[in-house]
Amino acid sequence: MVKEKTFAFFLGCLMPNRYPAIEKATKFVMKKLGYEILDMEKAGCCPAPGVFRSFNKVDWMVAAARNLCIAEKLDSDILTVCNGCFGTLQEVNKHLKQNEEHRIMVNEKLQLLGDYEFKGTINVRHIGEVLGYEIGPWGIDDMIVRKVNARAAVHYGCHFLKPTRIREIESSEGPTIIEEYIEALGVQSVRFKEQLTCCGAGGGLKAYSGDASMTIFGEKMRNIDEVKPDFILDICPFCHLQFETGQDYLNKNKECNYDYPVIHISQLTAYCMGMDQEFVGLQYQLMGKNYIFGEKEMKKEQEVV
Amino acid sequence: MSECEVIDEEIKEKIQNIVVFMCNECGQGSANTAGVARMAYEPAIRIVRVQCTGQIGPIQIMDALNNGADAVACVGCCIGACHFFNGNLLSMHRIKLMKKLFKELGYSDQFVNQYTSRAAEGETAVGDFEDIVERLATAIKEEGTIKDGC
Amino acid sequence: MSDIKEEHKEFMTDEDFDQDFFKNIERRSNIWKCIQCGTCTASCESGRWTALKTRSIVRKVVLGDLSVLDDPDIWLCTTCYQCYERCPRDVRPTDVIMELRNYATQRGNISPNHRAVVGYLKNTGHGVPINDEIRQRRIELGLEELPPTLFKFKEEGDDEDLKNFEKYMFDLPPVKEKEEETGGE
Amino acid sequence: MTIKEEKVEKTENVNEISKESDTEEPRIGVFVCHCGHNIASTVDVAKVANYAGSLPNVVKAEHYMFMCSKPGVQMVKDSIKELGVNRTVVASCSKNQHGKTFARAIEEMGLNKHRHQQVNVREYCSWVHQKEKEKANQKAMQLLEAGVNRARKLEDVETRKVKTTKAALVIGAGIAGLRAAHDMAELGIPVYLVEKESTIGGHMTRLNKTFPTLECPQCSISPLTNGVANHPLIELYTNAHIKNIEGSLGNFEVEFEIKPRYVKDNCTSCGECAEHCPVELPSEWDMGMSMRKAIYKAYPQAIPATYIRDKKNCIECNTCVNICPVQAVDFSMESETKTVKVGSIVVAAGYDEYDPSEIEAYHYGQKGYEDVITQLKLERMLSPTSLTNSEVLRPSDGKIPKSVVMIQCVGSRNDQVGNEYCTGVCCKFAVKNARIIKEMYPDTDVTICYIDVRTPGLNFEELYKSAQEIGVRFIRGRPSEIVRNPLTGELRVIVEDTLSQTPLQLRADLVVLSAAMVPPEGIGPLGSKLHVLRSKEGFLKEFHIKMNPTLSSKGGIFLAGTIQGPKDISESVAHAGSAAALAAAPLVKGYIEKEMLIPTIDYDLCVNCGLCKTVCAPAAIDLDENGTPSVNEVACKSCGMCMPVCPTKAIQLINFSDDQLLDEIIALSGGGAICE
Ligand SMILES: Cc1cc2nc3c(=O)[nH]c(=O)nc-3n(C[C@H](O)[C@H](O)[C@H](O)COP(=O)(O)OP(=O)(O)OC[C@H]3O[C@@H](n4cnc5c(N)ncnc54)[C@H](O)[C@@H]3O)c2cc1C
Ligand SMILES: Cc1cc2nc3c(=O)[nH]c(=O)nc-3n(C[C@H](O)[C@H](O)[C@H](O)COP(=O)(O)OP(=O)(O)OC[C@H]3O[C@@H](n4cnc5c(N)ncnc54)[C@H](O)[C@@H]3O)c2cc1C
Ligand code: SF4
Ligand code: SF4
Ligand code: SF4
Ligand code: SF4
Ligand code: SF4
Ligand code: SF4
Ligand code: SF4
Ligand code: SF4
Repeated sequence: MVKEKTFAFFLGCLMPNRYPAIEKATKFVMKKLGYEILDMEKAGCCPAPGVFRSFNKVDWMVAAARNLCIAEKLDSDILTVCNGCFGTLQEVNKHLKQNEEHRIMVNEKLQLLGDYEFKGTINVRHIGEVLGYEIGPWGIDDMIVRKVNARAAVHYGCHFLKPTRIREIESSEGPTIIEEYIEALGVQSVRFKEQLTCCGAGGGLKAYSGDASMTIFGEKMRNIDEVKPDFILDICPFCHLQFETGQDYLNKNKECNYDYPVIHISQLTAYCMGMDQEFVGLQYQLMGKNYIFGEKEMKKEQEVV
Repeated sequence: MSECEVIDEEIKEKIQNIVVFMCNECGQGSANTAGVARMAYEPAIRIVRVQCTGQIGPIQIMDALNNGADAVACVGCCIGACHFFNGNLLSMHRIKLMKKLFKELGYSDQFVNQYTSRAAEGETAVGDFEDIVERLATAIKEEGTIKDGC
Repeated sequence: MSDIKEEHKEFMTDEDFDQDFFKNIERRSNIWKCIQCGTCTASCESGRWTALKTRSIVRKVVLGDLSVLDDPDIWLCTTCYQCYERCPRDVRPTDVIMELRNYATQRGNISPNHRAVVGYLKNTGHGVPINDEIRQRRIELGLEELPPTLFKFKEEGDDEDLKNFEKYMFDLPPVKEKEEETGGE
Repeated sequence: MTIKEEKVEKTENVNEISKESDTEEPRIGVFVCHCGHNIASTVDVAKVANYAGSLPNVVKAEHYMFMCSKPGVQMVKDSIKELGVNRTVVASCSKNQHGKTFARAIEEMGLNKHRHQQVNVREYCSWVHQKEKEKANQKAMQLLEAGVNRARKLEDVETRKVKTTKAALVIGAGIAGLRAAHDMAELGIPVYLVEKESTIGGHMTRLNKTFPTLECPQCSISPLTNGVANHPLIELYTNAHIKNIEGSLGNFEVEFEIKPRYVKDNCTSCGECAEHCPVELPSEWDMGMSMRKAIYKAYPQAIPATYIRDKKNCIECNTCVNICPVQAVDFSMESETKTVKVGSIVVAAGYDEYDPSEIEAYHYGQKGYEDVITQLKLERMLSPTSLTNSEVLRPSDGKIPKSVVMIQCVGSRNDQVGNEYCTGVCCKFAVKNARIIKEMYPDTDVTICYIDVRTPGLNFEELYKSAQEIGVRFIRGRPSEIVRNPLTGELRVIVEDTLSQTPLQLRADLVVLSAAMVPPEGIGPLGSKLHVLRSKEGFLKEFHIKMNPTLSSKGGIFLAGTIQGPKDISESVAHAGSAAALAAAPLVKGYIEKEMLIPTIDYDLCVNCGLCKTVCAPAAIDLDENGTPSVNEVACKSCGMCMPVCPTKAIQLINFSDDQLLDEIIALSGGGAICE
């Protein structure tokens, strides 16, 4: 049995190496929620499902299994904050638990990398699902100290829900888990056209063809711009990167003038739980540097009473 | 087919009696059609007429093997076309289990097989027979006859 | 890859296809069952803007048309899984494309940018490695300067895991003579 | 009118069975046929006959040029007369070819025909081993020995006549059920017709016009509905449900419950009550396209015309009770249970339209997607009695759509929702409705997005072509999703035109989903009451898809119309006609004749495990309250499937018992006399 109320915190690449503020916020949130967060020493890239799986599926599984083994040694489920990490680790974890042939194959190769053996004792979780279902909009209310009065364009990203038969979280055609959750934080989700489409970053496309990636992203931004949200809310540092650098790119190359702050669910939650705006880290980001949550702060009902 | 020819005579000599349970409908029909068309096949094939392959169980199969048969097969109607509703599926399932059992006991799982055929097409029956012989020959080559295993 | 066919060739013939090549592809029987309904292409957010036509890619696999492995379009999929979710024959085109990329990689069809990413992984354990600016930022935020990942251990001299990683994982075939430049950041 | 229930008498024997067959010493006559050169040129018939002569119990072994000729048959007969042969074996052609000839011969001599054993040395031996004479000879001897072994233990099988009850039950009063009921009644068979709804006619009455001729379905069906309602031999029960079914072919006992209408039969259908009833709700029959009251008639032409009170929604204001000029409204009515005896049952429970909300990308039934409807709803909209006055109006704003997009194969041909089959009807009705809309509104764009257009048969391709001619647009591609612009509410259908490889966004004021036909609600419980098996799709399964598509897995229970699988009206009617004829045959004849080639159960061995029952597809094994099995001799199909599952060999099919087969197997496995 894995330890309760404990997570092995899988960092991945983008969060610690590009958006450390999300790391900070996540640790803050999980601690407030009463979870113990364990470091996964010597973890590496998940590795990214689009890129590395494209080159060699077996190695992709082996590298993922290595990360899973680190968490198995800690007797804890893995917490990820990234759709890509979740995609890789959850899928490989489930697959190797079921497929004995591949498990044997992967374990053989794992020995080359060190003292690792995949046993299949843990599960992989995503922050969106932990906040959205485990804590839930009903539970978060007691934990927050302030609400944010804002309209957000919610972006689920692809690998959080899909493939639905592997993720088993919610339907991918009309999900509401994140919307319902942020509503409890005071944030209203504004629906926009083709809300559930891809941001265009995944599958190695951002690296392979920036142009193509930006074309897909451009459409996404046009649809978001139509509803003029206060900020874009995501649950994945890779989407985060796309929204950040993408707006910048469109501004520079396509005569656009976007400046929507991009906020990860951990950042928003941390702020509502009382973390200072300074640590939310918007000042480090490319877009919406000057956005201040507090300007539109809402009092929690109890406090009003 | 061509592989059939390369089965060496020595092994072929070892194959004397293959008991084939054929159902009263498509099984018998196809074997009769093959006969009418004079389609030659291995003389070791010994056909038993039964109502339905679903009637055949481990008792009959083991009876045959215990009494010297080199292999046993059931031939029924095509899937979905069983004249007794689903006897062929039942038999198929049963034979799958028997194959598993054979394997676990250390015998080749090719000593018992299940086939389907079509009454109007003698080729289907002959194809089944050829396949039985071929599989049996390969099994014998690799693991010896069932009698050797006894 | 060029679209121009040899001039004297008017028809494709059986020799142009390798029926056996994809025989080991996963879930092959499902791929063979594709009814070319186009749900995948219609679902495809990449294909709306790019040359990627998911249905055609599946078709080429069914035909055994190996040119699909040299087709840059297979690298345009964003793995959004939209086609995977909706295909009525459960072909799972996303998985098909991922597998085709594996074959393409073996043929050396890897973009320079992708090569670079593999390089980062082997060197640092991360597809996106850290830089000085972020190190500084981490300190400002009150985090450790380096996260406790492979790279930190390498910096501290414990680089055995990473070495093994470099040695055994993600071996790519050498760069082809005339590798096309593809865009990207 | 009540149907006279004929008294069912006990079954009677047709042939005399000599009980001595168990004790008497077998005396076997063996005859080997040359078949001209057909057998003799490959097999040494003399040697084979000679060998047969050496086997135990064989009292005569001969060979002859043509056994099927008159002198050949006479030889067989003589052996019985002269040598007291009591079992015969002829080694010649197949059982199908001349087995019957010899069986008939011995029957003429007073032996039970099942005492003849046919050995096939032609098709199974001489013809297929012409080049290997040596082996063929050996094989022929083995085959013959096996035949003799088998003959030794052959038992007599009796043939019995079973009286049948001259009455039939039809479940479901859609077009198929009506047709079957009427056909049987016309053959003089009293019919109980049980329908769960308050009216008869099923789906057909809800359609606007029927393809391929675009006829009015009400007009085509009303002679039949009236014919059924007024037929002296048909008893119609609406609002009724099957509770229990016992028995087998020829003699079933059926119990059904008739729910109260709360309106007595003297209702004149004047409509006063409904007019004053304060409760108004959307009509289910009209798929919400019109309103009805708590006391209502589903639609004007409904049969029976008697009104019905919907107890669930009624607020018991008593207005109707007081206003009815003939005091027909009676809240004290109670449900009634009826038990009837019938000889055959025809199941015509029809189909349901697939609920497309499962395919989430189409957002059917979700808020904001009111303009995504199904074809059945469109039929209701178009129909002459609709709320919209036969206009096609968008549910969201009541406007005539400028563009209509139809999506095919919704819920059909889709592994992900588990329906692999093609409904086979939706292409036809989509083409029909597209053409009708285009004719009504030439300025409206009508598009059909399809994977394949499946309109086979006379008149259907013509219908397809006529739709093309008047400008219905066909796009080959299955839409991936219907997207709604949250700002404008506008719908777009995303589809690839696969033929030109172009992804398209089609503006759609109205989207019509051609939803599949699926098994009707409640078919599971009904199927188990009937003890019939279902196909993997959930429809009731026919006995043999080609040779008997109307018989179910159980004798005496027949399938009519879409309950067996999707069909259009013509096919349903033809299917129902076949079911009616087959169901009526034994009833008209008055009895069924059956060879008792059935299993016997040795109750000393039986451990009451019930396994035999689980595999018996025709449900011919009944278990009593102690779990003791008994074989229903009428229902049994002689398959022998019950044998191998029995853990104690208690259940044994006569003449195919383990013991009897063993003797044959021994000879054929090489364990017989020759090998020693
Ligand atoms: C949109 C649409 C358009 C169509 N257009 C055409 C057309 O133009 N031309 C054409 O030929 N075909 C058309 N069809 C097909 C046609 O509707 C069917 O072929 C036909 O109605 C089938 O008749 P049925 O009697 O088998 O089933 P149903 O009409 O479904 O009748 C079954 C009856 O059984 C009753 N029942 C169900 N379960 C029970 C139970 N447990 N106990 C008692 N009673 C029960 C039901 O209430 C119903 O009355 C169309 C179908 C659809 C969906
Ligand atoms: C290539 C092909 C493949 C097929 N495969 C299948 C299949 O796999 N499954 C399937 O279900 N269906 C199949 N069919 C269809 C199938 O053949 C028919 O549905 C079926 O045979 C029709 O039977 P029938 O009795 O109506 O007509 P027929 O079989 O044509 O019988 C009509 C009989 O009437 C006789 N006759 C004609 N005129 C006269 C006259 N004036 N006087 C006296 N006798 C006359 C003819 O000699 C004939 O014996 C196939 C058809 C084709 C062409
Ligand atoms: S959606 Fe599936 S069946 Fe349709 S074309 Fe694509 S892969 Fe083929
Ligand atoms: S997974 Fe790839 S191919 Fe499929 S829809 Fe998304 S981008 Fe297109
Ligand atoms: S119940 Fe009475 S009032 Fe109502 S329709 Fe019948 S006769 Fe008329
Ligand atoms: S008693 Fe019921 S059915 Fe009658 S009028 Fe009142 S609400 Fe209508
Ligand atoms: S009839 Fe046409 S629409 Fe219906 S399932 Fe078949 S192909 Fe699809
Ligand atoms: S004519 Fe025959 S082959 Fe052609 S579409 Fe119709 S059914 Fe298919
Ligand atoms: S032989 Fe046995 S299984 Fe077959 S129908 Fe008769 S009782 Fe049922
Ligand atoms: S399977 Fe055999 S033992 Fe079991 S109930 Fe049937 S007859 Fe009796």
